Amino acid sequence: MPARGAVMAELRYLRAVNQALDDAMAADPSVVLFGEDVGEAGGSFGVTRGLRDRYGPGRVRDTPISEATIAGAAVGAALSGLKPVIEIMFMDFTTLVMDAMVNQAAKAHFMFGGQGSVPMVLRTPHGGGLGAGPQHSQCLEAWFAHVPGLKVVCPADPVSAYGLLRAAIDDPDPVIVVENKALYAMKVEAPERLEAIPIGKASIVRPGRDVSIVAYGAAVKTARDAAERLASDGVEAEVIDLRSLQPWDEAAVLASLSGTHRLVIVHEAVEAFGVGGEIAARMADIGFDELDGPIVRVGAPFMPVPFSRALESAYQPSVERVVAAVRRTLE
Amino acid sequence: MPARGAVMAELRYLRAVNQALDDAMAADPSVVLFGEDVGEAGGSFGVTRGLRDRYGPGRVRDTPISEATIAGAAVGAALSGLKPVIEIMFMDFTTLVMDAMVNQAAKAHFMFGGQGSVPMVLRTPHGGGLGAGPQHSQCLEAWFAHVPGLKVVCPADPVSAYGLLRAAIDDPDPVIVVENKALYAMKVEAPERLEAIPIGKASIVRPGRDVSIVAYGAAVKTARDAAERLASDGVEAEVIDLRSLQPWDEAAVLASLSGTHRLVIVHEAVEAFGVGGEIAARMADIGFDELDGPIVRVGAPFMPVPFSRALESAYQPSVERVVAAVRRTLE
Amino acid sequence: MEGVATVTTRPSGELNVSGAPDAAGLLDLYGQMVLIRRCEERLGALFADGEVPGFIHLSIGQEAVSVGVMSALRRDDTIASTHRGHGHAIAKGLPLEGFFLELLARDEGLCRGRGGSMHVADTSVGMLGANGIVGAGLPIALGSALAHQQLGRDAVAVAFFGDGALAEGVVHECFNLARLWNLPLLFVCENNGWSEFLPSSKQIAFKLGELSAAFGLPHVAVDGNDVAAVAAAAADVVGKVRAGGPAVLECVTARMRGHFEGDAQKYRNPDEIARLAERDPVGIAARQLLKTGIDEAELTEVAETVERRVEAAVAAARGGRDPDFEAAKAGVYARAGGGHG
Amino acid sequence: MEGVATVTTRPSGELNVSGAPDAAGLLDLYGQMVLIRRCEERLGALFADGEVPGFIHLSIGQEAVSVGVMSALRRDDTIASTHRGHGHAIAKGLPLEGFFLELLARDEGLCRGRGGSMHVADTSVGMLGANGIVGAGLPIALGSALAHQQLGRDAVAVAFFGDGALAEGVVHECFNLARLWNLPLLFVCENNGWSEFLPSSKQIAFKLGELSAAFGLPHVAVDGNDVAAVAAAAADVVGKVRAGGPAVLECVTARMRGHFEGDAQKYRNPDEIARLAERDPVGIAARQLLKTGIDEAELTEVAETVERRVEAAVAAARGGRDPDFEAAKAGVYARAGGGHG
Ligand SMILES: Cc1ncc(C[n+]2csc(CCOP(=O)(O)OP(=O)(O)O)c2C)c(N)n1
Ligand SMILES: Cc1ncc(C[n+]2csc(CCOP(=O)(O)OP(=O)(O)O)c2C)c(N)n1
Ligand SMILES: [Mg+2]
Ligand SMILES: [Mg+2]
Repeated sequence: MPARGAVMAELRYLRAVNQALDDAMAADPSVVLFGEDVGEAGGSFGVTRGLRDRYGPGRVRDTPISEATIAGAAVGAALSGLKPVIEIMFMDFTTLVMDAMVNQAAKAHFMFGGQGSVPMVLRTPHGGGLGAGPQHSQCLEAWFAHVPGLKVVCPADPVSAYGLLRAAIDDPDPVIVVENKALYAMKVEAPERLEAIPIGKASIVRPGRDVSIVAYGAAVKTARDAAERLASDGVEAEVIDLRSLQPWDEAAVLASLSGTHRLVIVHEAVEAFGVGGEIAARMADIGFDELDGPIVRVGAPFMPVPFSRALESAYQPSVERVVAAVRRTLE
Repeated sequence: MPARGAVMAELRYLRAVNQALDDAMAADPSVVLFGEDVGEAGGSFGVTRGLRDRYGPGRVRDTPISEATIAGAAVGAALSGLKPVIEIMFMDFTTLVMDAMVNQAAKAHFMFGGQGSVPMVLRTPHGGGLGAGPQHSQCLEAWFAHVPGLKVVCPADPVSAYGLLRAAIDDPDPVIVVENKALYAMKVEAPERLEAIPIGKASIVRPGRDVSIVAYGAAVKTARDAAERLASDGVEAEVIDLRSLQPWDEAAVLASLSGTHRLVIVHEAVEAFGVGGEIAARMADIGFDELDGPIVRVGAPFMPVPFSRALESAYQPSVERVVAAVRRTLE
Repeated sequence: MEGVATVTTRPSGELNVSGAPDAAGLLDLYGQMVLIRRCEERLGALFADGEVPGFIHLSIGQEAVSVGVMSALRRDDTIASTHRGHGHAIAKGLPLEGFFLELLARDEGLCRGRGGSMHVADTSVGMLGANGIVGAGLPIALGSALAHQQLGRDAVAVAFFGDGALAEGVVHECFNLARLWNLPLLFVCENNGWSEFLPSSKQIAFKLGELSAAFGLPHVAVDGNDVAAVAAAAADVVGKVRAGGPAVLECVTARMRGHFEGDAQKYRNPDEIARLAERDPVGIAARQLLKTGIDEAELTEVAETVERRVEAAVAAARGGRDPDFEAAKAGVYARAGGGHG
Repeated sequence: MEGVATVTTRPSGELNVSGAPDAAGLLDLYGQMVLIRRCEERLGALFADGEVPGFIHLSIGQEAVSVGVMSALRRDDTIASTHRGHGHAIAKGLPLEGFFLELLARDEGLCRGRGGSMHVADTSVGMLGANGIVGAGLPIALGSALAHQQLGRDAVAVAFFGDGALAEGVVHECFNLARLWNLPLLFVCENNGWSEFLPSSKQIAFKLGELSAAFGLPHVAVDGNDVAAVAAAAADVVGKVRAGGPAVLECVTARMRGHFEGDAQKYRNPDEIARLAERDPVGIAARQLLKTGIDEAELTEVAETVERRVEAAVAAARGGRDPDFEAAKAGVYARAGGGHG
């Protein structure tokens, strides 16, 4: 599907999400959006700007502050012929939609024995760096990745933001699209055309032979920066952007590990019981024979996201910590 | 604190939980219970039987079906001088208390800069084996273990059920006590006295030199049975009951691994992104030099808990699967 | 309160409700109630014998609600049900064999043995599932109503729930949103007086009629044990919902069995249990039919037909296969891909 | 509806409410409002200058609610607040320096720089926290009321929330449970007409008075921009709550600023914004005071005193330390132990 935005000189993450919604709505009248302030106001972060004017108040609906019902209604709507895309304003508020997503959306196709499916998308931004504090910064994607029946993607750049969202909307199953508040302003040179990106496929964003760094979301940039820093010391890191967390691209990680024999995993979420745990565990099993050093994870420490800038910057995974992790596994 | 039940000949899991509540309430008037049908009916599984009669309708309260408020009220009560112990009837329904537990209970002590704390306990049974189907069987403890500020324990036997619950009630922080429906009927010979068991300490339930099997909850029995089977083939497995999942006893697991150099992890929860992922990941880092074989996990496959007995018994981790996992890491 | 009506029907036993079905119609409704009753009695026995795994919540005593409401619905209307959903499922037209096959956890079951009693569904007749989570059906029905509205279908959605469910916040969220968006959504409360082991009066501090009024939702209360009354009220209110937006139908009924099978009901006053037979909706409808001139023989024939259908379904269910594990595992997603871990 | 009262006060500008504070009392309330106003104006400026991290929601225009309600509370009464909680915090008696230190993310702050604007708390004065989750304060206040009741204290708990929060199901759950358990809990709705960028009338299909009545909760509505009226109503209703159970106090007020600082309010009618000054609660109280014979000079003195206090607090806050990361990390649990991973 050709992108309207093909003539843009640059592409911002926020605009890419907006474009994906726009293109999906233009292509398929069953795509509808609803959420708090997504309509008249165009979204708290401005992601849905212009869509209500373009597609009308029936297809782009402002809801009251009723997250549980927003998500549950998406399940019912998806079972009844719509493709709802809902916005949960901050990922921290997904605490209020767990029943709808986990007990209903994730299970309907399976527990109804294959009858129907739930083609809904839940978009929500995670991540810190804005001083938003403990209830407006959390990265909770590991919860959803643990739930059979859900799919989870986490775009690290504008092109993925477009492509993964298009794929998510096209998908017959419920997909959580985890955006990142701090990335909304990120811009890249716009590609010729924007296309859907298959769910479940990672992308090697930098080739390298000495160590594999697996990352997703905002941590991809941290990993790339660390790789640059390491390169100046002669260490060539391969950086993999996972893009999808459930399913995740086990084959790509294993292939990279088979070339480098060292593995570092980076994400913004809390390290303990986070997404990196699964990747490490899997590689410590199926990739064990390839490993020449410990698998080192770099994630947030085991504490709530603190408010103060000083605390929050120490809290977030840094280039220094990634470099140190690589050095440790190379020792 | 001496147990009232010191004269019992045998101790059932369910009765041990009841006894722990009873003893805690007798010892401390600020301990209160509330939840759905915990009062007059004595709990859906009978755990709270007799307590309302003993401690009165003020301290043991029946609530309406309002899980979010039950948990949120526990936070407020805990901040105001009570030690509430709430029951969420099935762990699947904790989907409805995530905001209260994650955004409020877990963070209050930290985000208020150390003022006050939230000495509440959330008791809830997880686990399958009863044909209860996809919404009444889930093991969601990995979610809670990922949240800084929460503690999580999961007793595998009556003595732990008593001891961990007493410790949880005594603890100044919010603790999730994950019981197991299928274990409620389990009985052991009653010990001389029942005592609190420290949170964060594992227990070696069977010593061995060839492989470490780390398990928790109902999987401890599976692991023990597998160890017996392996022993008849000359393989001596050390079985570790984690008891606490957050914090978990990293030192004990590492010490065991340093003796056996092989690690298998077993739990009833879904394997992907489950508790075992964290343990494996951690050992693939700090225990890497000790490892002589892949870390193998045995958990539920990536599917909702199915209703049919045939499906559910294939779904649950079995002795055979644990034995096969051990053989694989010994290869 | 603008747009709010409260209708209460006469005490049961008289067939005098305006818009009520005629004798032939009533006989049909009666037959459906007998069918549900017999299915559930049979399930109770199969459960006691260990042939039905898990746990089951029977709707015995509440059949008039399912049958009466569903008599006002079309096939393309959708419903979201509860943990006590057998009656809704059967009345909405689920194939009986597929139903029993499911309850006996067979591969040929409606949900291929993956769901069971609390998850019976048949999307082809608009039955969007029983539900193991109290209150969770309401947003699903609301979303379905939204789809009807948005796609320009003149179908309605119906959310069934119990009186105990009124304590769940999501119910109130749905009342609000249904009103705001003027959705073709009927809320049907089966008020059986109980929420598990406690009278719901100890759990719910308000009257549904007053709550509905506050939300600006028309509220109709009906004797939920009088199928003719339920059918008449449903016909009226469903028509209004189809034309003009959400409403609440409160069916005052009685749970004749325990909360689940195996529940000894020690918490329940024996007098109350003894008096339940008087309110039995099947008996009430039978008496109404006899008064219209239908004779005992016809009722017996209904019972015999039902008996044959149910036994055939049970036999078929017993002959079903166990589901295959690998196939189940492959059926988590409509479109799989990648390694899910 | 038994036990339900609806009180509406006279239009603002007249000091004539029964039980209202006398002139000295009003001057005190006025001083507190000026203090909150000045603190928030100062915070707005500090925020614009990048000295306050994160985002802040000012309660400018709503000070009369905080001050009026808190004038009826004791130190041992507890409150749970919202994202728009500065006024509640200051009126409940938080130390001003600790407050500013927190907003500027200092280690000496009330929450040691871990929480910030949306999490300001001071358990020593019964302020159980602002809250970043809409509606989440209500169950916390309910639990606190439960503790008061169960421990035999005659304290009350107060839950503050906005009109937009009425869409959250948990609010309705709390109404129900407060009524059932007859808790000493006052629900205070700050009805400012907005929920972020939409009028709350587009989100809430009901009137709070009618909803309260359905729950059997006494409901008092008051002009929330008239501090004397709020104080009088609060004194009355808090007394009743302390003696006899839950109630709802609805304060009709106005948000004079954007939803958060930096919000350009393009969605808001310029006329509405222009007219806000007329309803300014500080101005209203000033006019009332002048009528009682208090002269301008006294008001100026109040302003000057406040100015000095606020500037001192700001200066102190600017002098604070950044919190230490390792100390913060060690402060996740009241009792740590084991390796948390
Ligand atoms: C969220 C949730 N909480 C609790 C339960 C356990 N539960 C199942 S049925 C029930 C009582 C429901 O009462 P009501 O809504 O009146 O339905 P009835 O059983 O009377 O048909 C409860 C508490 C549940 N299934 N889901
Ligand atoms: C659960 C949740 N959903 C959404 C938000 C985002 N949010 C913050 S304030 C607000 C509007 C609240 O309106 P109201 O309750 O009237 O309070 P007001 O801002 O007017 O003081 C919203 C939607 C949130 N913080 N928490
Ligand atoms: Mg009921
Ligand atoms: Mg508001």
